[in-house]
Amino acid sequence: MTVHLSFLIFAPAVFAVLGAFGGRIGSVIALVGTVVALGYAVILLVDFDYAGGMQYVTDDAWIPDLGIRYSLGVDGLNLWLVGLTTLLFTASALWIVLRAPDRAGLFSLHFGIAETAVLGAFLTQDLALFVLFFDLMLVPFYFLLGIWGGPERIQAAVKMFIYTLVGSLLMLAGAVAVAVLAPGEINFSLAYLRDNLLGEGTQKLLFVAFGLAFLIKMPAFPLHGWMPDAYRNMPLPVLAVFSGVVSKVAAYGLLRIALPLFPAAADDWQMIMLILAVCSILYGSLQAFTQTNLRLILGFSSVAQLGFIVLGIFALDDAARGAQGALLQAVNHGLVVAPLFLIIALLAARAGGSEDIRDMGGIAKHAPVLAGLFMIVTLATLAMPGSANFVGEFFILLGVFESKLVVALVASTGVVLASVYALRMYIRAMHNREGPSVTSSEMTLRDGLVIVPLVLAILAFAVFPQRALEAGEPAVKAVSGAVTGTGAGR
Amino acid sequence: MAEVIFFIAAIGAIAGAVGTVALRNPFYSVLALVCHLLALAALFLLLRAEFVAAAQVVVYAGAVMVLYVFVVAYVGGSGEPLTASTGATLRFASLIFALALFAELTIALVGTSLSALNSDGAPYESGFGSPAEVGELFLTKFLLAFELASLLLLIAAVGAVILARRRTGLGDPREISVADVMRVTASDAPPETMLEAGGPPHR
Amino acid sequence: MSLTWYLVVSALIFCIGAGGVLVRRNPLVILLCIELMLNAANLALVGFSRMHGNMDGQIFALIVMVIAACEVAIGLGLIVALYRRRLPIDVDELRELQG
Amino acid sequence: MSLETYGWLVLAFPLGGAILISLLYKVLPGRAAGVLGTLAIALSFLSAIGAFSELQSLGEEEKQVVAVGWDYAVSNGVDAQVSILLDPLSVLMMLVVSGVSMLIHLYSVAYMGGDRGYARFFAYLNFFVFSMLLLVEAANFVLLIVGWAFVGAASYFLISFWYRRKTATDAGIKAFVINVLGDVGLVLGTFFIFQGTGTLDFLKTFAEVDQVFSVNDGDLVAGCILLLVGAFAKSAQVPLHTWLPDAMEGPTPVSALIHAATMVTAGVYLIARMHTLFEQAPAAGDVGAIIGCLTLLIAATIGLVVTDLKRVIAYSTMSQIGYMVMAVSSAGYAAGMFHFMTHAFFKALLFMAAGSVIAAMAGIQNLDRMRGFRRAMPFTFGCMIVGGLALSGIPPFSGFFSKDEILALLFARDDWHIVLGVLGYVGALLTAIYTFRMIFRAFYGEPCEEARELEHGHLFHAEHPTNPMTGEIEDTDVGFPGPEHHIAEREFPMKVAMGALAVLATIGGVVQIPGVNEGLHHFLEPTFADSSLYAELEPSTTATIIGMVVGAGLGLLGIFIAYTLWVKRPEAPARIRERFAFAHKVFVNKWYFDEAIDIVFVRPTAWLGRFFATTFEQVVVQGAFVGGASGLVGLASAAVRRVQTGYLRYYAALLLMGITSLGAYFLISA
Repeated sequence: MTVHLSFLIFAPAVFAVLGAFGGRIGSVIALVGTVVALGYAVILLVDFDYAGGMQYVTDDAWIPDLGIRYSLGVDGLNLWLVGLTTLLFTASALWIVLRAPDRAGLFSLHFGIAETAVLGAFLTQDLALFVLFFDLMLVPFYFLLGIWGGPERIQAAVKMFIYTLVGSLLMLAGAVAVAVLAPGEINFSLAYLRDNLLGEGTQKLLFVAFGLAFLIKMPAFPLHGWMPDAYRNMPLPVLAVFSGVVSKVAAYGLLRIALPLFPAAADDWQMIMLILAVCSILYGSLQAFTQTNLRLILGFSSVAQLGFIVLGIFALDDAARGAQGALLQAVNHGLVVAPLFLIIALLAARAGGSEDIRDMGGIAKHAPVLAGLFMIVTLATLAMPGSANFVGEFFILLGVFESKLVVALVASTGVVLASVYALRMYIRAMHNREGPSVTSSEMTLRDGLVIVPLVLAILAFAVFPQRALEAGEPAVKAVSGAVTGTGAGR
Repeated sequence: MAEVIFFIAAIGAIAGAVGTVALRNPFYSVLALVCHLLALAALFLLLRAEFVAAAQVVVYAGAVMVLYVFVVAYVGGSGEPLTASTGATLRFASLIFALALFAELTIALVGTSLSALNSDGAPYESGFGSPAEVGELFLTKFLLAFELASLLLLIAAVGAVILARRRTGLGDPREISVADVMRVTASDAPPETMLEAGGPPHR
Repeated sequence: MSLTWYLVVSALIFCIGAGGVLVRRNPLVILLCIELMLNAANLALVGFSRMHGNMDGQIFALIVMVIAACEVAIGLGLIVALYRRRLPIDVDELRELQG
Repeated sequence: MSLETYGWLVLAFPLGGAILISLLYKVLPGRAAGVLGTLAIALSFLSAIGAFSELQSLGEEEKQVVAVGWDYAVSNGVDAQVSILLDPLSVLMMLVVSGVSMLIHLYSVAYMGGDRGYARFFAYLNFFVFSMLLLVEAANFVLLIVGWAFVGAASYFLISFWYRRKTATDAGIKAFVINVLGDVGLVLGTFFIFQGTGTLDFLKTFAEVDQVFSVNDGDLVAGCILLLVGAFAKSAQVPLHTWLPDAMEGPTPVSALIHAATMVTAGVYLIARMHTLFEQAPAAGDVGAIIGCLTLLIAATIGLVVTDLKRVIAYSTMSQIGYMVMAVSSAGYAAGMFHFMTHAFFKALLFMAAGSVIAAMAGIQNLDRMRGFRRAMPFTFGCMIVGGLALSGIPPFSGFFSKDEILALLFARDDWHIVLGVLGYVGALLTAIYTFRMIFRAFYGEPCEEARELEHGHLFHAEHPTNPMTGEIEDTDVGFPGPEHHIAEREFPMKVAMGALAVLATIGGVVQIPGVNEGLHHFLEPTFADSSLYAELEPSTTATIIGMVVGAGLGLLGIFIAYTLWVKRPEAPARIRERFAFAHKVFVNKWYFDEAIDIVFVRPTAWLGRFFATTFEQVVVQGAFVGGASGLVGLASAAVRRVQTGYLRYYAALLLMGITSLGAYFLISA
């Protein structure tokens, strides 16, 4: 059976365009688009041959003169990320339907395009196409932030746009350089580039271009400067998918592009990337328990979590456990952070509109269900053993432990710090005496429709992460093996 | 004979062109351009482009230039003020670059492999450049271009009328600048902040 | 009579026109200079047509004339509109696009 | 049913109970949630008995059964399955855990009645029992860590149960963070061992250890010490013990169940379970033994001066766990597990009795306020005495046998462990003193106001319920102990639970009486079959008898001292306090552990966080990086903007220049 992946990619955008003309029910139409994509992704997850490699391949000529092909495919690297993307976008789209923003049709249009861009970036197997989708991602989020954002939306949007665009341009230049410099005809196909590597000196330079682009997008310390403003101002349902998925594209990019195309460089840069990752973990964690704005706590915790992911990717241990954990953790973090951002919306609604934990407290009083769901998600965030996040971190740390012992020991303090900031956030919001303007009330069915399924997904994943690991194993072994193979040969 | 006519016509064309650019009064400039166009028509004739030459005289030198004359008369053909806001540097640079371009083109024409041009052209065929030939081409090979051209003329005519029409209903013709246009869209600006998209939570 | 001569004349007229566009500030005269440049191109086109014995060039020249006519119509319309709005008839005064 | 089925059922009932109660919290009437929760644990206990009988029917060699549920994370050479290990050790733990939990649930049905969070309490409690059972049944490191963290989370939930109290939430986060520290230690320790053996499964690991690692191999010792970090954090051994006294913020049944009987002994279980590793890395075992000994002394000294009723018992718990850790780290596995079992009985009993007293005091826990409850609460007093005697190691109570077994084994090691043994006896004396100090102060003397009121048949109620730690007036709406109090004398379920435990605390020693009955030792033998020390480490009969006599004598001496100081000559303690002012100050301030941790870890971290947030973020991240990027873009755009003059002719000129230059380029290149 071949599923034409273009349908999966473009369904959200097509429905969103329809929705833009749909007036009042525009967001509902857009929701249908995301549901279609979700259904498709579920079929993919079930139908995927867990033993096989690249599947459901679409490979058409697009711009033959430049060696750019319209090439899509699913393998162990992107399978679960696609599932995550469609799930989070569906949840957020539902949230938008239930709490329609002004000009919902237009909002949904951008939202649908964003999903298309993200899915495209995940599924493409052509470097030029990846760059295209990667940059396309920025556009809808720019408008969503700039039009529907908080008080400082314009400044935040411009900052985000410029900063991430700098990275994107570096990547664009890098991509062109890779395709041109690779032996043979100009060709952007990832498979081709994997087999026709560049010389080591060139690899090192181009790796920097790609690495910077991905680290900015994640964001990783110290390139996260755009994050606080953007996170403070982005509408929460958008932020849920932005933090949940977009940062994963960057992590995925490292696995899909940076490592396989520049194995020698990755081996060279390993230690630097590991140090950056550890700095991200420590810095993000420390910031997260200093900040008082819930969005920023989560934002910096994301910096720390993505630090773990980078750590895993560059563990480069023989059994590829680090990369395996990173891949799993990418899915986990997305699954966890999205409901958290939605919960922030609920908390703010109960704390007189403030998103500052100093104004909160005691919200659990009349809201046991909300408190329970929030607790589950919080515990998953701090990677408590028993959650899939723990499995991810276990693999990551194990991988690093085997390749660079000291790094693993330092990084593991991040686990302790995570428990501090996550619980601090929970307690300051939900427990103790009530803040001055807090009115505790239970979450409504409308909120539950979105959050409960996400929490159930977290729980299901916690009990049975095996499926995702199975899919990832051959893929990450190929990726990580390419690098460690080079390292051993030199 | 042809050479003589060529030189006379060419000098006329160049003189007309210089006059167009150099004369202070726009009215004279228009007249110089008419001169130039007529001389050019003569060159076209030498090149056996009878229909083009005829069109040049009738449409260009006739109709279009009359339009110019009318507009100049309407607007008032005053010379431009001497205090140019863009200084002499630009003027000087423009001339230098125009000359440089001419030099380049001449070198290209005379001194390079374009010398293949240096011939008297294809052998003369009867009917070359005649209205019959032109008409046939327009209705067969270039039908699409022909129709599009007509459409373009129509649009231009409508556009010109709209641009130049007298605004009724507005007592005083108001100054409108681009900034005003921008301001119109600005009133349609996005809504204020939405902390959680969808405004207040309990709605 | 070698075609080169025609082309040289064409080039000269083109450059005069181009220089005129840059030097003059009255939009009317600038339009006239653009006419000059278009005519220079026409001359070259007709010359090439003659050289190859192919009528296509002349057709091209005719189409250029049409375009020129359209451009004149719009351009003059703009100038009239400017005049009606009491705006200065000077391209240097119209600089809303300044960065 | 087979052993495996019983093993799974033991887990399933508490989990099912927790889920059921949480889903039905709104519709369960009155005490239904409590009954439901107790029932679930009772069923679990029955399943544990079933597992026990099934295990007994197996041959000696087959008493280690692994049941695999499903693959959890089997990938890239990691073999983490959901699998349970059923052997004598885990079955013993299952029996004690589910049995004691059942009784404490029963106690809570009445004790927590009237609390607004009644259903929540039992959901948490059931979840805790599930986690604890998962911990003891785990057959591989990952599942062990999962259970380990789950009990930590359950402990956090229950410490912060009255979450309207800031003291409770602070204590909760402290406990949780220290426990996470332990989890991390456990994880890293696992890594060290996994790196050598390549498997996470316990039995496979144990089988391979002596081939992979040499004795005192650096990696193995590091791994074992990291495992010990996990054990110390969970079992409140110095220096990771500071959370346990604070954990007394939780409701008293929680203190009885989690912070006395079960969870805090997980560290002991861990060391016993990993005995193969520790015997291959004796250096790590020595660390464990020394830390255990240190803890037992430090905790005992603090216990002498603390005035909070529950905290006295908490420090006593720490001290007793010190004995256990010392025992299992010195290869006295059966002795350690024996003491774990008897301790579970008598310490749970003590906490329950304390809970009853606290209820009678309307929530006040301060010993200075209590006096003379002897006549008002005879049943509670009896239970307290039984528990106290068992704790002090007075024959024939259970604690006597288990404590002396440990000390006898230390002497049997016949090396420097003897020092530990001697210190153990010192600890025993202190134990008796602080235990009976507590009892005498609460139950003897002139009855206080509350006690007198109770004697007249009326239970004291404060006008405003207050937080016993801060005196802050409670919010009675939710998350508060509730306006009602329940004492053992008036509540049948509490009486049953305490009575059963009192009986167990009295006769629990019969399973292992030196020279008479080696039941526990034999029962555990299959688990420790691969231990080189387990079988041969056998104290001689004379040594045992001497030890028992000394132990009993010290216990009685301690009680006598306590009687002298707090009953006969109540003015004496003040004099002693003045005499030893420095020591008293150190003890009252708990040896300054909290302050040291605060200065060494908490403050620098917080300072660093603030520095990052206020300075680093602004200067480097926003200034250098964002400023750099946007500055670059700004400069470039400024340059381009200068070209954008708005003069049409200027643009045209640029166009012309461009064309000319392009023409020039082509001309030159041609």
